[in-house]
Amino acid sequence: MGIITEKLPCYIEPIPGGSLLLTSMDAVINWSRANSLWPLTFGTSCCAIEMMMATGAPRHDTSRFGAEVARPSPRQADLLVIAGTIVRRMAPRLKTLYEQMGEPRYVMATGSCAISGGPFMYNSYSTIRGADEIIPVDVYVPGCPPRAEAFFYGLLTLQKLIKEGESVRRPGERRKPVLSALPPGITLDQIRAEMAAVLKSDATVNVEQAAKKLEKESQDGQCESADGCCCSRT
Amino acid sequence: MSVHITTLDDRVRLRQDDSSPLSTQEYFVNMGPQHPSTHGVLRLVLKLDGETVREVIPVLGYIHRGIEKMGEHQSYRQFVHLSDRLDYLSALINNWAVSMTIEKAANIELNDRIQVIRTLMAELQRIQSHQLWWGVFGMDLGAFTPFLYGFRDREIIADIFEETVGARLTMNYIQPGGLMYDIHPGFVKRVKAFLQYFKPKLAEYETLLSGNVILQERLRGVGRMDGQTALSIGATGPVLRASGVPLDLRKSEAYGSYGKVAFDVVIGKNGDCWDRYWVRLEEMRQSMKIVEQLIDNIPEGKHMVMKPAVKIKLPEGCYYNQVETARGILGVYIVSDGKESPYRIHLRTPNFNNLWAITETAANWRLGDLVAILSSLDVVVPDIDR
Amino acid sequence: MTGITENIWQAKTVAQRAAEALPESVWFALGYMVLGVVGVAAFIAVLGMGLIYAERKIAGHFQCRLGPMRVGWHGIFQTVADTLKLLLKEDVVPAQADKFLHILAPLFTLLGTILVLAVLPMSPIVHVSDVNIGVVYVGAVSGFGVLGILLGGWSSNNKWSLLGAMRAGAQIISYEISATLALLVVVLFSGTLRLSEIVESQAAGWWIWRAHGVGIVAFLLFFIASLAEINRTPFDIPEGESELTAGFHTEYSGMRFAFFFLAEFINMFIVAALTATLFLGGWMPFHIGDFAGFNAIMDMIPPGLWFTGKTAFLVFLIMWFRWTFPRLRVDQLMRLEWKVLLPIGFANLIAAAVVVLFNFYFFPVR
Amino acid sequence: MDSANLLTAVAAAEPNAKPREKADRAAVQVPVGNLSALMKRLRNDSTFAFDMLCDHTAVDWSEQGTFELVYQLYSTVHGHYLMVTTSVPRVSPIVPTVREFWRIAEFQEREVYDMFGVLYDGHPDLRRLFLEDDWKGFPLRKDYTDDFMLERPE
Repeated sequence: MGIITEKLPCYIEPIPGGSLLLTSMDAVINWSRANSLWPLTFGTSCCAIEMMMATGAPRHDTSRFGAEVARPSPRQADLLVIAGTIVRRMAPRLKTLYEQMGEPRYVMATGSCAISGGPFMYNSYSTIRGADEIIPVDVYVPGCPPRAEAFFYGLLTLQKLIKEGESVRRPGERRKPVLSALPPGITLDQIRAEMAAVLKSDATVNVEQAAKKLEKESQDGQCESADGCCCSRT
Repeated sequence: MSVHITTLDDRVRLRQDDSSPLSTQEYFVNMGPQHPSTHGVLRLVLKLDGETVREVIPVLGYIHRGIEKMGEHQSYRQFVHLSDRLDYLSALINNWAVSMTIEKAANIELNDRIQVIRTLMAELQRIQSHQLWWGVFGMDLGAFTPFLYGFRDREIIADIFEETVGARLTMNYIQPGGLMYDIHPGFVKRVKAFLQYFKPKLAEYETLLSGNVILQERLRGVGRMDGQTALSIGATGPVLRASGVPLDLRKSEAYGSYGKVAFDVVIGKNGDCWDRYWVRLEEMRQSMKIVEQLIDNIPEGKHMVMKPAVKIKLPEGCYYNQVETARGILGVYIVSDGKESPYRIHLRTPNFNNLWAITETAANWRLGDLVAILSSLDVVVPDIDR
Repeated sequence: MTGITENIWQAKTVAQRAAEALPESVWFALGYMVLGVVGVAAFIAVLGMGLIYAERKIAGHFQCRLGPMRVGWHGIFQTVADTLKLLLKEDVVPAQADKFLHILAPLFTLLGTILVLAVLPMSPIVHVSDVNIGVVYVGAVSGFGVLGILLGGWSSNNKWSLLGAMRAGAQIISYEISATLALLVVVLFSGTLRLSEIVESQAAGWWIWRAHGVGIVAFLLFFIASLAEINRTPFDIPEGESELTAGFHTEYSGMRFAFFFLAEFINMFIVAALTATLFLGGWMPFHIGDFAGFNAIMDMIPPGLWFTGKTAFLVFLIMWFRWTFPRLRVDQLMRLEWKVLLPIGFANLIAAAVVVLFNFYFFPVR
Repeated sequence: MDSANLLTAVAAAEPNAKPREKADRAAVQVPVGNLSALMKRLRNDSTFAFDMLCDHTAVDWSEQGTFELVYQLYSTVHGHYLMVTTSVPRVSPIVPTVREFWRIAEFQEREVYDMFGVLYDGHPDLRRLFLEDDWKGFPLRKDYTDDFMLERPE
């Protein structure tokens, strides 16, 4: 019971198949964590509505990914979605919320405000310029507010991150944060087609592959992103 | 002179005056800033006596972003996009309020097409906002399904907006001097399809929630506020109208195209939670009526009467203008010193005033009622804090 | 040895089998006991997961969406992933909490649930222990759960938890009375406290319809009061999410929270199963008096299936309530019990006594 | 009443009230000393019947060294608007509260205190509204500086 915080004894690895055992343990543990991201009901402003559209609305429905069990208590939540602006008065509370969550905990910063302060960056005496000044963030989802599809893209990125992230041997070690921007030039139809294909295929989504494919396509054409925001993925 | 500055700590200090072993003690509880039913980061300090609420002390500022200060450093056009982020559920109407104030100050005449499209958009936004409220209201009372039904129907209006505006939530569509873009060719068809779709759904809303005996028990007579208190607290919109005061700027000022359409101002009788619930549901019907009347007669014309590149400078002076958003009266007060950015810009937001109704209405009700009352006031916290 | 194999398909509980095997070999008796314990444990785990999955799927479809879809075929492994995650999640005990009680509370809640499962007759052959005071036992043991809730709320040192726990305490103790009154009606009808005999007494027809209106009223009373006892919507005020954040389990995380969660769902099953046993004949097929032909056709469906079917229907009904109704307020809840259900319960009990006295059933027992 | 009539009526009721120029609706300017009396009249007199205080805010005229306090009044009975302004010196900004006439003034005045540091005489619960109780300075004053705030690069 409880999270694995200690390194597993090194004598497991020397025994034949020991590392295989550990690797498959990793896979199972990470699989369960990735597929059961219970979000905290927490939203500060506009992005919360789009987040609710993504999690709550029947059209998008995060319950397909097992992430609809929104917990009002931070103790029971795994995923803190920072949806909206964080201001100086809220900052200590956000930190408390994060600290109240039990490990493993993941943080998604959705929207410009949570990433950089967004439209409230300049001349504001109270807006924190990015939630990562307060707590560590795993995935950034840009947009003002990000569409429900972008939120999903972020969720899938996080799932992928978790699946290949922590290992039993090195607990607590995470991959560096990623920006989960939709590739430039992507259209709604493409996303829908990808979602449909993915729904058909299987339970695991190779987000990176899909993104690379789209990137390749978009390199052939022109980069038509309106805000010139080019995405980077690790 | 008796100016005494207090702090929150002073307010929440308990007096231990009774020493009888049988006396009960009142206690303070923090509701929020992270609480599922405060709709964001509102914090209410509750003085409770068992389950009974004795006093509500709202503590604000958890999403105070200093929009008014920022406005002093931005041009008038730039400020429109900040107004989206106040009450993001009536973003278009907020845009309209700011634009209208600027237009009136700068004497910009608009053509009918712009006015009609603005009115249409505002009414669609109002329906969308009430849909969300209805869902969240159900959830606050413990019924989860309305939440999803509300969102399901909200998506369809979001689609209509997206087609024309390009955004789903923060629109920045109504600009000083017109509209950002002309409407999408499929707009009229889409809106008609939506009206067709939504009418039976509204009946479904009624069957799912309104007729439920538990809901009636929870709402009738709860959180009653008479018209005089509502006026004194400065409540507007459905909250005021539920208390029986027929103040609707769409009727009394008849801005936009509201003068040309027939619709009723919905008022309640008792000013309790049920009336606030019912007024909002009925308002959705009225909004649909307005949309129905306008959708077939959108006049021809340009969607922008001034070039978007022109920098706006207002003549020196102060300008105040109000618009009826989904939650009440949004007033924009601009003081101009003749420069490109306002000298002072102040927003009289509907939720700020509506929120304080909780201090008047929630006392001596139960904790569960407090949630119902708060939800029936339909506050959007960033709009309070600005 | 041979006796045991002969007896295997006879209608006997696990406890009886163990008692019978004891003279032959102590190991057989122990084997049966272990079988019973493992059976119940496995049953709880599988049932809990299944119910949670069902709840999420049913909720999804009520709300025009799909529910879990991505983990396994139609999300069938969703709860497996959730369980595994909860097992491995950090287990937080707040610094100011009463640590011992905090840890004890979820165990108590789950214990009360498991103990009831032992006496439920699920079919003539699947029955762990047939206690001769089964009804009293159920009433006594199911009150155990509230102890866990009260302890959990108290020991968390959180005002919201405490409020939730106090609400739960008041609610469960009040509604216990109505539930018991309704239960007594069935005891009067069948003249026994043994659950298996209550089932057998319904061979001529289920109590819900055989005793004219009395049975239906008792059924409704029992169902409503039980719903309140297990804190399901519209009586979910102890954990009323929008009022008390998460109620009594606000400060629980990881596995201990999972225990509360699991207990809630198993309780739902127990209520459904108990209601089915008492009023809908348990595993007893649908019989109409002495219409032998009709009864014979009904007997072709195995009793286990009857039990499962009835229970599943009631579970579905409970879920349906959950996703349709708003929540009652705390004082309305108390009013409903003390001013509405309790008088009806007493009146119904007297009516039941009259029915029994004059043998005033459809197809009276000869 | 239309705005011209309204202004005459206000001038008759309160001789010290001067029309405020450069305003887009009926507006009067009163000295601080007369504010309370005028407001009482406006609230209770049935010819005015201003039952709603729509808005109350302040403007920092730092060059003149004054705060201009702005009250937007609306009457649901007559349907007319009036803007009442008064000026207080920046060094000692003390004004009487109008809370007794409109309940909402309590909170609007708290906001103005929070943002400008205007002190309200007789206010029952004068404390910061949006900012923490220990915040230094009043952010909407024109001379407010803060280490935290970023200026937009040109």
